[in-house]
Amino acid sequence: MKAKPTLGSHVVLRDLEGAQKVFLLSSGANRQELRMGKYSAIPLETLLSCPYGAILRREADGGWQRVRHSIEVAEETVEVQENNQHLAQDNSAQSLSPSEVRDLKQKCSGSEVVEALASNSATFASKTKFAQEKYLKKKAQKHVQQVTLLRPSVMELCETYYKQSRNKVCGLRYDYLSSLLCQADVRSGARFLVLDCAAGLVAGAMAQQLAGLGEIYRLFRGSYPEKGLLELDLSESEKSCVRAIHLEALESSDPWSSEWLRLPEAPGDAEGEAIAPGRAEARLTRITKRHNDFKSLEAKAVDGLIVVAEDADLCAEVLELGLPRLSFGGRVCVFGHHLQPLAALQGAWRAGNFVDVRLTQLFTREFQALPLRTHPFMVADANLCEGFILCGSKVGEAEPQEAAGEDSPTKKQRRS
Amino acid sequence: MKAKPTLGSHVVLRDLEGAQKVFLLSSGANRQELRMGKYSAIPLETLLSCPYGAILRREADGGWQRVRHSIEVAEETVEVQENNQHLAQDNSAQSLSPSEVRDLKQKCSGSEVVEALASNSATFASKTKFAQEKYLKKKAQKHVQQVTLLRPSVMELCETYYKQSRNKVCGLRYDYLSSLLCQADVRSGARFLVLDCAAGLVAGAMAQQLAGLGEIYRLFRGSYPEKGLLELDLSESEKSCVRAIHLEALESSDPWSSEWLRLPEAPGDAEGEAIAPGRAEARLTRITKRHNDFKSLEAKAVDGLIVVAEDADLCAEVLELGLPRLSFGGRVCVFGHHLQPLAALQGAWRAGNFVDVRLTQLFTREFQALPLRTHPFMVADANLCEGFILCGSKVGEAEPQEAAGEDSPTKKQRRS
Amino acid sequence: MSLTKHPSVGEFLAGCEEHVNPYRPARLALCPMAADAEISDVSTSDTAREGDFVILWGSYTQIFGIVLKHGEIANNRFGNFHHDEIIGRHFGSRVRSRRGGLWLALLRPSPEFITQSLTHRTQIVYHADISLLRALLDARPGHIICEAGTGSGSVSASLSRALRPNGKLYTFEFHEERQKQAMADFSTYGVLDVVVSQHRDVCNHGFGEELKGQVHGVFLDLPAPWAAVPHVTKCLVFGGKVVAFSPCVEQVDKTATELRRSGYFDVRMLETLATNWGVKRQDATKKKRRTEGTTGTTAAQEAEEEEPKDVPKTSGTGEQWLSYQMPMRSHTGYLLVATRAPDGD
Amino acid sequence: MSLTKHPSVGEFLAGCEEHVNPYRPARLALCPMAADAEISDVSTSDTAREGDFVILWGSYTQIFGIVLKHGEIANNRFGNFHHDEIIGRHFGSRVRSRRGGLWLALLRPSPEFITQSLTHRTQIVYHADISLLRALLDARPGHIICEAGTGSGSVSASLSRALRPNGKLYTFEFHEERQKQAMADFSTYGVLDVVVSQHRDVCNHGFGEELKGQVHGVFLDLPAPWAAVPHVTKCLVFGGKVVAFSPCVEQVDKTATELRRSGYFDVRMLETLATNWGVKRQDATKKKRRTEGTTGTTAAQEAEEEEPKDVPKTSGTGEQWLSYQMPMRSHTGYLLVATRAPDGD
Repeated sequence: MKAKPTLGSHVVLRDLEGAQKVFLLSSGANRQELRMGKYSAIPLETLLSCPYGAILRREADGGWQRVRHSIEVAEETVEVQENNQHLAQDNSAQSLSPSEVRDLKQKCSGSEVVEALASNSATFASKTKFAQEKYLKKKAQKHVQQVTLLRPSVMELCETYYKQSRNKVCGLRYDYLSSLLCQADVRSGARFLVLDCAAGLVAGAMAQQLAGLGEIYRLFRGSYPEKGLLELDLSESEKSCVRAIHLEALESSDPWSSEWLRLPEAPGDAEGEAIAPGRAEARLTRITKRHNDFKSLEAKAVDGLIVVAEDADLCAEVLELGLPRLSFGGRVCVFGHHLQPLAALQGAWRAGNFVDVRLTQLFTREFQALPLRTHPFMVADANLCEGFILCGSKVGEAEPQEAAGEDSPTKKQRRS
Repeated sequence: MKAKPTLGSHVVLRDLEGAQKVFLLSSGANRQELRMGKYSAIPLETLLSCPYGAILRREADGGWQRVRHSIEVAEETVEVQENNQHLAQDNSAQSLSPSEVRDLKQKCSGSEVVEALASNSATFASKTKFAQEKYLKKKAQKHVQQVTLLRPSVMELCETYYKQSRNKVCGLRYDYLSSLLCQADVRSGARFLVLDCAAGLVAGAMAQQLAGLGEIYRLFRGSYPEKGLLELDLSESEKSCVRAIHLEALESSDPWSSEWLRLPEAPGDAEGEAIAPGRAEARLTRITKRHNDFKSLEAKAVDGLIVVAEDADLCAEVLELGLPRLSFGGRVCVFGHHLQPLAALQGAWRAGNFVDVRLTQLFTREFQALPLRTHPFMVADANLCEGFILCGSKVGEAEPQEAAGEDSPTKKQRRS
Repeated sequence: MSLTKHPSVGEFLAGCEEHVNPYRPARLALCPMAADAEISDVSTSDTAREGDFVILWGSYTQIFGIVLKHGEIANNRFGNFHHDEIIGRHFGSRVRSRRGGLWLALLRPSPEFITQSLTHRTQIVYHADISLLRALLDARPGHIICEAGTGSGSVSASLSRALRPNGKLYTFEFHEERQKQAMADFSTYGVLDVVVSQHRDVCNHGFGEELKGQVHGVFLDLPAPWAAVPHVTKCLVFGGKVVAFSPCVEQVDKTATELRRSGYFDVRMLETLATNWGVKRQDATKKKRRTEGTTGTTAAQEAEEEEPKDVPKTSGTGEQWLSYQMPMRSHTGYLLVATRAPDGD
Repeated sequence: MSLTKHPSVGEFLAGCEEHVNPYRPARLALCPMAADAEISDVSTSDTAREGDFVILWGSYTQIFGIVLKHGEIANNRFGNFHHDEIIGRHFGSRVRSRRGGLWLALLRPSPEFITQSLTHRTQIVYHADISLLRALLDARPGHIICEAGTGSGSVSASLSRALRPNGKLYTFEFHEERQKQAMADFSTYGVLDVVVSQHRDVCNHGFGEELKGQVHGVFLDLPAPWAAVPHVTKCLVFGGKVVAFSPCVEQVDKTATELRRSGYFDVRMLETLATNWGVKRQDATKKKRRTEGTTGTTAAQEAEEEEPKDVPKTSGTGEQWLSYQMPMRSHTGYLLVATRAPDGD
């Protein structure tokens, strides 16, 4: 576990309002400006000098400086009864004019601006400590530019993507993602088939768990989103487990003649003439890898099948192709947003060749855990339990067989 | 609001384990023994001398005595770290033998037995106050006979029935029942159509809200459960709002010739000969009331339609008959346990003549609110949000009409 | 005030409140129990009349409460709606803006709709909590209930519905501006026959001598409900219930302890959340995959998308519908309920 | 011990634990990082072998973990199952009792199934919490995680799966009997290549000098997690995460305060609950009411009730299924997570 981000790796930055964004730390051609929202850009060198978890704050001179974590929370031993009887608009209590504030912002650091605002507020001193804390936090969000460096872990990336756009990860929240991995018993040394429409984060999280041992056959049609796979900073060994498989090859009665697997024709061909020898070779390497990947998939049943897709059609198609390739005793896990199709699968599986069929929702809430103020966060439009996970274990009898010794694991036959 | 139960009224008794039961306080022929589980029977006079909320405890002499509420809860200012490092089975710590305990129970009151057990426990004194409280509570449940008198309110009856058997009230928990009444805007002066398979508790709760003004047409086929209606101790005026309507009459193309509404034939009839004149008269009165009730229903659309039924068939039938009788602007509320049929209705209503169509679950949890030990109750098989409420407001255009003055409310036409 | 149909002693007194010392001892009169009177206001009339407070429903989040006045126009994102074209219409009608196109549904102002029309106000109490506290308080006609504080009036509107006829809701608000606003709203809603609104800090000044031992239930929505407990005990009948609504666990803890010390029993803490389901039609392209015949259903589907029938088919199955869980409120507050011990305890 | 396939330094040390002073300073050795070794145990083999710990699945509540031994018989409510008839079968097989009739499914011992087979033990941590804490701790191969206390070993089993290969779980239990039981279980599960189990009170004696600054994540399931925080700080790497599981709000409050004081940031409190859905076929009598043709569907239905096809139709729609919410656990505990501030803070 690296303590610091390094050149070529990724980092998640979070601003004071909780917005998160992933950055590639690169000095090369694909250099990305390290800029959160309206903040000024952070110099790459400054960031590279800080460990994960560090806080960088923009100072009055425009530079970014590392600051220490402070104890964030007001504590009061005597409970103060908050009294909003004499509510007044905050603005009337502020003796600094907007133009004075603007001037301050030019000359001072953000935290100095916040201090000035507090000391020029007629009501600040009379507020309870809790209310003062709330006030300072609100003002800091407006005037202070500050980021926290976060490690690009599965959890952090999942939250980042989810916050940016739920669609990016098919609405797959971190708790659902983690539950999927556990339900499918994703483990080092095993073989998995996955449809991952959640930015490649599912396949990436699986690759981390496999740690170079086992296979992940990632199905796709059309797009092959890799954001999650890339931004997790996987090692080469971790990455090597993930193999792309075009659905076309699986569904075809003659996979070897499918577009995706077809070998490039001889260079002398009419169409192939324009292709440079180098490109042709690259193409050959690519197709050869596809051949190997496809052969390796078809050689043996998989231990788990995971499906995360918004498109119900695609989901059904993958199940149709994937379930016959699932080993007996293997797990299948499907994430979706609509109850009826999953309930129908649930019913059919229970009546059919599956046991331990479960359709589950996760109801996960985050709390404000502050002294004397503990309660679940109050959000009007929370997606507390929006998705469903359907999982089960496949049972059934393989072809008749001799009693198998310890060293000759039974070769299972896929049904097709 | 009566302070005490009276002869002829009902009371809910709750024992120390939380079991609840409803009793009719009667000295007459329908006299019911006031006995909770394995407790000895409580004399009627003792019970009648106590206000609701009182506690009765069985004393050593076998008699029942009112005891005061005690402050139930241990409080500790210094948090004690519970330590289960040296767990031991409770029995080994108890120096009283089972036969000694049996003897004690013969001679002493239950609370004396509990005291003896605590003082003869080798570990009791060394327990934390929290643990002592837990110990005493557990022993009291076993050895003390004690009941609390509760008022037969809608809430109390609903919890009582639900605890006894969820089926009794169609799994309608108190929060769902209350939500139904609010969603349907059940109010004094309005007219409602209801299918209540929840022991008559829905109709009873509605009658309490109407307080003698307005009508509740309670549909039925076959059984007409009245437990809830009776045990709420409704006043005559409250009861008078509830009118039974046989579904047969509603669905018939010629209701007046339906079995339920058919007038008794002349006494000279072949079949009628055996009927005593008194019985015939009673029957005539009964049928006449039915006529009036049915006419009154058909005279004007209803303001609300509430359906609580386990049987999806019956539910669908009532909606088919009830929705045309629902006034424009009227509310319909359906409680059910299965999502798919309600979702189908929801879709159809939204696409059709309804607005504000909502399908809701209520996630209601009860907490242990004890100092330093606050958490939701831990139940392995909790029915936290098991049912669904579907509701909506009917919209549409009535027949063309003159501009209506304040004193001539438009007569709405039912569609049939 | 001209909109109110049932002026009462309580209303009269409440109407005076704006002009008197907010912290003088209360001069509330208990309302005499009226003989069973016919209720004939907007809650039971068939048509919307001049002066009525009515609801125009546009969508789940666009719900407007307006008072109908000849010559006036309601403007909202759906267009301009002339009151004159609404007055006289029966409830349930679709009313259209002059520019045509969009329609709003004309509905009766149920407490539910009133709550929903107030969603722009901060910190209102919502349906799940309101319906639950109505049950916990056993709110019903003839009962007397106290509420502190009034807040947006969302709970008051619902309780007033539950207490009518012959019941009374005394509601107290310590923030003066907010009490005035609530008072005006109650007048608009036409609930002043049931609701008495006062500007008062009950934690310091109690519920008033007149209510001593008269109240069947008390609802507390205050930052420090524990501070009101001694005053609650003064006004609550033996065996009556008190319900406190608090967002934080620690507030509940403290109030629970105070209630137990003050001789209350059955102290229970609850949390309720409403989860809402959305539904959408499975689109035709998806359905092609199904092996069962699709032609019949698609036709039925298309028919449903045309001018909807008056009475939707109630016997439909889940076939063509997809349900999904909608975003919800993650927390509103905890409800704490307790019963005052009976006389003699 | 004979069942274990991968004895390791940790296992050796842990095995000694039973005979030494429970509170002596720890002598744990950090495991050397093994080169990428092929994993070939029950988690990846195709068939059940003599000595394997396997799962027999009977129903949602009847899940049995057994160690296969020639000549032995597993007795349960479904009948008597001879190990000799199980050994050599591939996973996913239906194994039948001698008396015939009922079958159990032979499955691999995933951590999930291990947890479910432990439901008779009190206070075990369940799936939703386990999977969440795995994510919060970023448990993955190569990482070192500490757990206190071990309890039923339900969490340990899942963490060991997540850490394999090359990772290590140090798990501590202060109740001696329970630690012995857990130790035996870990041996049975065959996870002693990853798990080191010790009898120790970490609140008083810490996690041991050997782990100082070496641990990537700590999971606390203790009555007073706040008391362990200073010890956590000693062993946790900068930027590492600590997760505490507590049933009561007050425990979380106190731990959160302690963590903030001790220089942890991103202190977050979570609760997760799993809600399960049941499904049943809409019975034929109900379906008669539907206007759509019923004959075709009923035939399809009946077909499905016969010998089930190998691969169920995945394209079915919700038509004939009724979903209902099943009873659920109303509360397990709160998860509190915090990150240790980085070096220099």
